[in-house]
Amino acid sequence: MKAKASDHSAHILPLRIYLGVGFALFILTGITVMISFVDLGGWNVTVALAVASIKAALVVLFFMHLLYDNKIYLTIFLTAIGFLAILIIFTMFDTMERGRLYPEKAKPIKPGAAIYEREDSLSSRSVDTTKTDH
Amino acid sequence: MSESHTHPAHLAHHFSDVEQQRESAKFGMWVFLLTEVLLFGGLFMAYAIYRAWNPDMFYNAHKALNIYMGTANTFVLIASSVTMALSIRSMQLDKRKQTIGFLIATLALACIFLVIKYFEYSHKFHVGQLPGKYYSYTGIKGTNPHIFFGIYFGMTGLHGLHVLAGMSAIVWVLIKTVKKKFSAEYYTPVEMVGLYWHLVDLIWIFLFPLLYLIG
Amino acid sequence: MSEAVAEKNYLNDPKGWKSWVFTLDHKRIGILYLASITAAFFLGGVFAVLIRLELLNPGQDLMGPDTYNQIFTLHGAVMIFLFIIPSIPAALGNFFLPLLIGAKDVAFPRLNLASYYIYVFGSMFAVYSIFTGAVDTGWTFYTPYSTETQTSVIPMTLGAFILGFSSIFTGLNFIVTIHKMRIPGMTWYKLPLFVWALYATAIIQVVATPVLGITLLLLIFERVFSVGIFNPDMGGDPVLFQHFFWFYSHPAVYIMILPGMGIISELIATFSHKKIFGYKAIAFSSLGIAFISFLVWGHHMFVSGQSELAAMIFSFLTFLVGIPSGIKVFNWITTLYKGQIHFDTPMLYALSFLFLFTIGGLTGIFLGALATDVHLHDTYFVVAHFHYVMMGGTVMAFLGGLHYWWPKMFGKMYNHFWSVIAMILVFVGFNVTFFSQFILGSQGMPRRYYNYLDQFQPLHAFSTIGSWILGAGFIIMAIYLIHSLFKGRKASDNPWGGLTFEWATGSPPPHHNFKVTPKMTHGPYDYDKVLVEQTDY
Amino acid sequence: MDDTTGSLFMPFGGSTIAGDVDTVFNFILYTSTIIFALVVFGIIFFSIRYRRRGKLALTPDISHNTKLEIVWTVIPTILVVIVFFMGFNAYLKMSVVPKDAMEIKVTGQKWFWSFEYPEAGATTVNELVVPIDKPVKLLMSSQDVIHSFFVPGFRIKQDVIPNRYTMIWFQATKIGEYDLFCAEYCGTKHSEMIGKVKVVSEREFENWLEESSMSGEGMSLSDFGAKLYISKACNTCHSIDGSAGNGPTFKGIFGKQVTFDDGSQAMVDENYIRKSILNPQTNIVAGYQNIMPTFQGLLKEREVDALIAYIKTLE
Ligand code: HEA
Ligand code: HEA
Ligand code: HEC
Ligand code: CUA
Ligand SMILES: [Cu+2]
Repeated sequence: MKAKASDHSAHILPLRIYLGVGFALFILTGITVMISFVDLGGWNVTVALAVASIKAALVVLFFMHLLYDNKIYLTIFLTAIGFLAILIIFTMFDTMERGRLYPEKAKPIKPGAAIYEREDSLSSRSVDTTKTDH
Repeated sequence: MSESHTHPAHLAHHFSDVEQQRESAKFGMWVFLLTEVLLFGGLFMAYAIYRAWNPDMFYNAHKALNIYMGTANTFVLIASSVTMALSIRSMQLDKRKQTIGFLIATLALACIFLVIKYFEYSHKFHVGQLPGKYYSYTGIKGTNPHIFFGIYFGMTGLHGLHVLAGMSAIVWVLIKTVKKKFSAEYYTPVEMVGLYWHLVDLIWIFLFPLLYLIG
Repeated sequence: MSEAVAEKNYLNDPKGWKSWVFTLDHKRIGILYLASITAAFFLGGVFAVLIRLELLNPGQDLMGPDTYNQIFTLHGAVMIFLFIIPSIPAALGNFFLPLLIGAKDVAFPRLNLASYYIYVFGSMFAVYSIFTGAVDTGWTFYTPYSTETQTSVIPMTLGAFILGFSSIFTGLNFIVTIHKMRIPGMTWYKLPLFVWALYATAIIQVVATPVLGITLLLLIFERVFSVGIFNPDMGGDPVLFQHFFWFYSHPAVYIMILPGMGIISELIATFSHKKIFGYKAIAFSSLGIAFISFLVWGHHMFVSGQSELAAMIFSFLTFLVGIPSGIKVFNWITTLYKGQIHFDTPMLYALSFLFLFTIGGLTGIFLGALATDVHLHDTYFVVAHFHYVMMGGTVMAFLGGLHYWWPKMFGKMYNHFWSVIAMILVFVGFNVTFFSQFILGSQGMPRRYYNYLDQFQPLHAFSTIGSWILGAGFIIMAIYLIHSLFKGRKASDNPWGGLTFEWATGSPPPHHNFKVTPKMTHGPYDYDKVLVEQTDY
Repeated sequence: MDDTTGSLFMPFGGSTIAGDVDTVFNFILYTSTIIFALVVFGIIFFSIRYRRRGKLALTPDISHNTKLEIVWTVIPTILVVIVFFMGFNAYLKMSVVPKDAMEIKVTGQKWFWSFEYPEAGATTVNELVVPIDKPVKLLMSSQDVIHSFFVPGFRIKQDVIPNRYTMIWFQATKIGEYDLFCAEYCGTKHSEMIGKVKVVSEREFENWLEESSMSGEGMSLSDFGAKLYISKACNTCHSIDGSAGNGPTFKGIFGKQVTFDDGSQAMVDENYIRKSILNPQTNIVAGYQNIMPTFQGLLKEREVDALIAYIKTLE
């Protein structure tokens, strides 16, 4: 009875895996911070997200044991990611495409918020923040 | 309550064996983590959309965040994830003392995380980099930087609350461990808290580059 | 077994109010939910009657415009968040899911009780908001109106936020229960279809509800800090809120209907005493509907100013939901073929479900088509559509399930004659109330109107009269059901001759559900192999 | 396509798009009716034919029928694809504005519509006057919350959003008056945010435009003010008979003291009225809410003068 009731026929990972993964996460964090100081044009985002995804995968697969556990848990996790992707992508079908027929529909009429127009806050303001300056 | 004389004490009456109980708990926990991902998902969506609309403002505003503190916190949180994982491993090996040590280490790291966060927040409060109508900082160029800070405080604030919740959960399993409620036979709650803690780490792994590195 | 022992059941064992308040028994929690949602339904129903009364004539009759706006908001919010979302899953599902799969309880009884108290707590916020000036935003909380209005939006959104957790926990519990607690031998294809439906529902509950949670948090955040994500004055985009809101609230309409469809599958099979036609098709169409429901939310926003591309995609995907729904309807009808149909009250509700849901669903097609939705959006056509699916669909299924399982839950029969009368009144009253609204709406009568132009008066009056017939039906129902509780004839264990496990135990079931653990000797719908005599009538 | 006479469901349709919309509507209506009839027939027929007679017996094992199932999957699929394309086509027609369309600016605010004819410089409130057979493009935005511009007779509807432009167009085909509704819930007087669309002949339109852009020349100032009191919708909130509305009555206010919600007081004179019209939010009369819209930019100098003159006459 005792043996069967035991909680973990699931296996125990060796110490070096945990330490190794931790070390890898440290290194990856270091790398991603360093890269962020280099201007890669549009690629900064991609690189940062790619590194973050690798880190996330490490955490999920090893710390959270998904690599070894029943694959149903992995399915649940991927389901979450999948629906999140639907949420963001389908919303962007709207927000990124509003100006397709008529560009005036894409932008706010007044881009700046009302707070920047109140006299009290304007007087204390050294930089004009209501305009994009690039 | 039930006819379960042969069953271990931690087995609830409606389960037929320990394995079923443990798997149910784990299954439930993963479904719960799914809901957490989607809860944060809404904020990620707000981030994605406003960033796509105002890339320059996001770029300018993210420079106001302290990248060193952010990096430090990332290291702290990863380290806490390692100690959390190790505490479970020790439990599996029936080394209760070690588990207690690792849990305390995890708590300590979580405290460090919050202290660093506190310094970041208080600096932002001080210079007026606040969400929405309380925003009064003037040094950032671009359209509506207050939205960036709204999202920043929304995301890190909700994450911070999760850290607090995770810490309470850790304290709870710590007490139970000290009271010898767990053993290599039964440590499901520790494992569940571990999963939760890793998720909190996981979310930070994305928050960090999005907010601090690329803005 | 002696008589005295056989009399013990979950209702009287254990005794005392504490044993109810702290109960972990899924059956008792189901009953607590049942009482609460019934109260919520009557509260929402009283608001509905007030709405209809005000709309009897144009101009002011009963209340001023602000009161009216609060009343329809409360009607919508109470009906949706307090009644229909928890209705079937949390009340009937809680009671019967473990019984149907032969389990002693749900996987997490404590979480189950917690979810009930979270429901109560959330409802208190909602009710509190009524006393602090109510809300007047409509149940949809559209920004920027909801960030500006002076009414108590925050208590109400907090209430809905908390209620969301209740729903998440119920869903989570059910998923794990269905995966892990089935008795040996009950494979996925031997699950009763109600269980499949609850499973699909639970998936939507856990995936969609957290997004509602964050939406409401952001709304509160916006109201308190003016963050600027939704508020145009702060540089935000109010339309974005609608994406957030409908990402939950569209799938939510399938949280409402799928369990109802599950009940219908049970009713049709039992009362035509025939194997359900297309078992797998019905089971998988539930999952199909659940999945597609996440891809269509933009059909509530065709005239909101969203991009034409999004409108096109959302419209196309919307139609796809019609196909699995149709598959279900056709399968149910085919099940009747060569059956031995018996028209007990639950079956009458099931047949009216088929009738009304088909109308409601098909009018959804008008709304899913872009050009027609531009005209019909935010008119009474939409109001009629969603009452046909929610009231004509879900509520009919709920009433069917209630009458089907009533003898099991309480061990008593209700009066057959009055139950048929009430059913007829509800059916007729419902159609009178809401069919007229299709015409009103397509003629151009906008919704959420306190006052209207004279040309709409006859149809509005007609609709109001319908609501009285409806109300009469519900009053009769309340009377004979309460009467049955106290004076009802004792019900047998299996009054309808059903084959699923809940009929294999006592009426009402004992505390641990089954006296002997049931065994899979036949499938849930094997009416071609097993004959159980119907004992009632 | 062209206008339609309407049906049990649809009202009379007086725009070029109405016919397209009604075609889609009727197509869905007829096919749905057929499907619904089949469903009901099936229910009733089986219910009668297979009602339980005599003793309960085993029933046949009919678990599925692949051919049948394919039929009822494929036919609805084909139907919905057709409906999608019909609906989408007509929608595109509504969304793509013809090049030669006349532009009118529409502003929605609590709780009235104002229309601006940029070329002529004319403005109206709650009454949109358009020529027949000419495409009209509406460029719309809101001052406060979301409203929705809805003309059932034209089958058009479009939300009007604060700080954003949305647009819609139509071409009227029949002279007459059409109801205009606000279809997006916007608060207390949502149901009163209604107006008229007047379709007139080309010539009448020209005349009307000229008359309304000349700022009441040839009228006395106070007569002109009386006209503006109606046409600028002051009457939706201010009465002239002393009764209370959303705003204080105009009757006899001139020369009186008013008290503001912060306790301060002022004398109602020309300047005060001018300020109240152009910047109503600076002082809020005690007992009222800050809901009066600003008319800055909506009224010309002479129009403000006319309103002042008119209010003066209301003893
Ligand atoms: C129980 C709730 C429920 C259900 C099940 C549905 C089901 C459907 N709904 Fe409904 N809906 C609501 C509740 C529901 N709805 C609510 C509450 C609102 C308004 C919210 C608000 O604004 O306040 C709304 C609003 C709403 C809109 C937005 C209208 C607007 O505001 O402009 C649309 C648009 O596409 C829509 C479409 C549909 C469709 C296509 C289905 C489909 O799932 C229907 C599928 C069923 C069938 C089609 C019938 C059976 C099929 C056959 C018999 C086969 C033959 C079929 C074909 C050939 C197609 N609904
Ligand atoms: C589960 C959901 C549900 C249910 C069951 C109902 C049930 C009813 N609804 Fe509701 N309704 C909504 C959900 C629902 N509604 C939603 C979401 C909205 C949109 C809100 C918004 O715009 O934000 C809405 C809006 C809505 C409107 C439009 C308001 C407007 O836009 O201005 C109307 C108008 O007729 C209406 C009427 C009714 C009626 C007559 C019933 C009847 O079926 C009610 C029947 C019940 C009873 C009658 C109660 C039981 C009997 C008694 C309490 C005894 C006393 C009665 C008498 C003496 C007669 N509803
Ligand atoms: C939506 C409602 C609304 C409309 C439309 C409106 N007003 Fe007002 N008005 C108010 C309210 C409310 C007040 C009192 C609060 C305040 O002072 O702002 C007010 C105050 C005033 C006052 C000051 C009255 C006093 O007793 O001190 C004047 C003058 C006035 N309005 C003129 C006008 C004119 C002229 C128009 C039309 C061109 C107009 N209003 C349209 C709501 C409205
Ligand atoms: Cu404006 Cu409704
Ligand atoms: Cu929908």
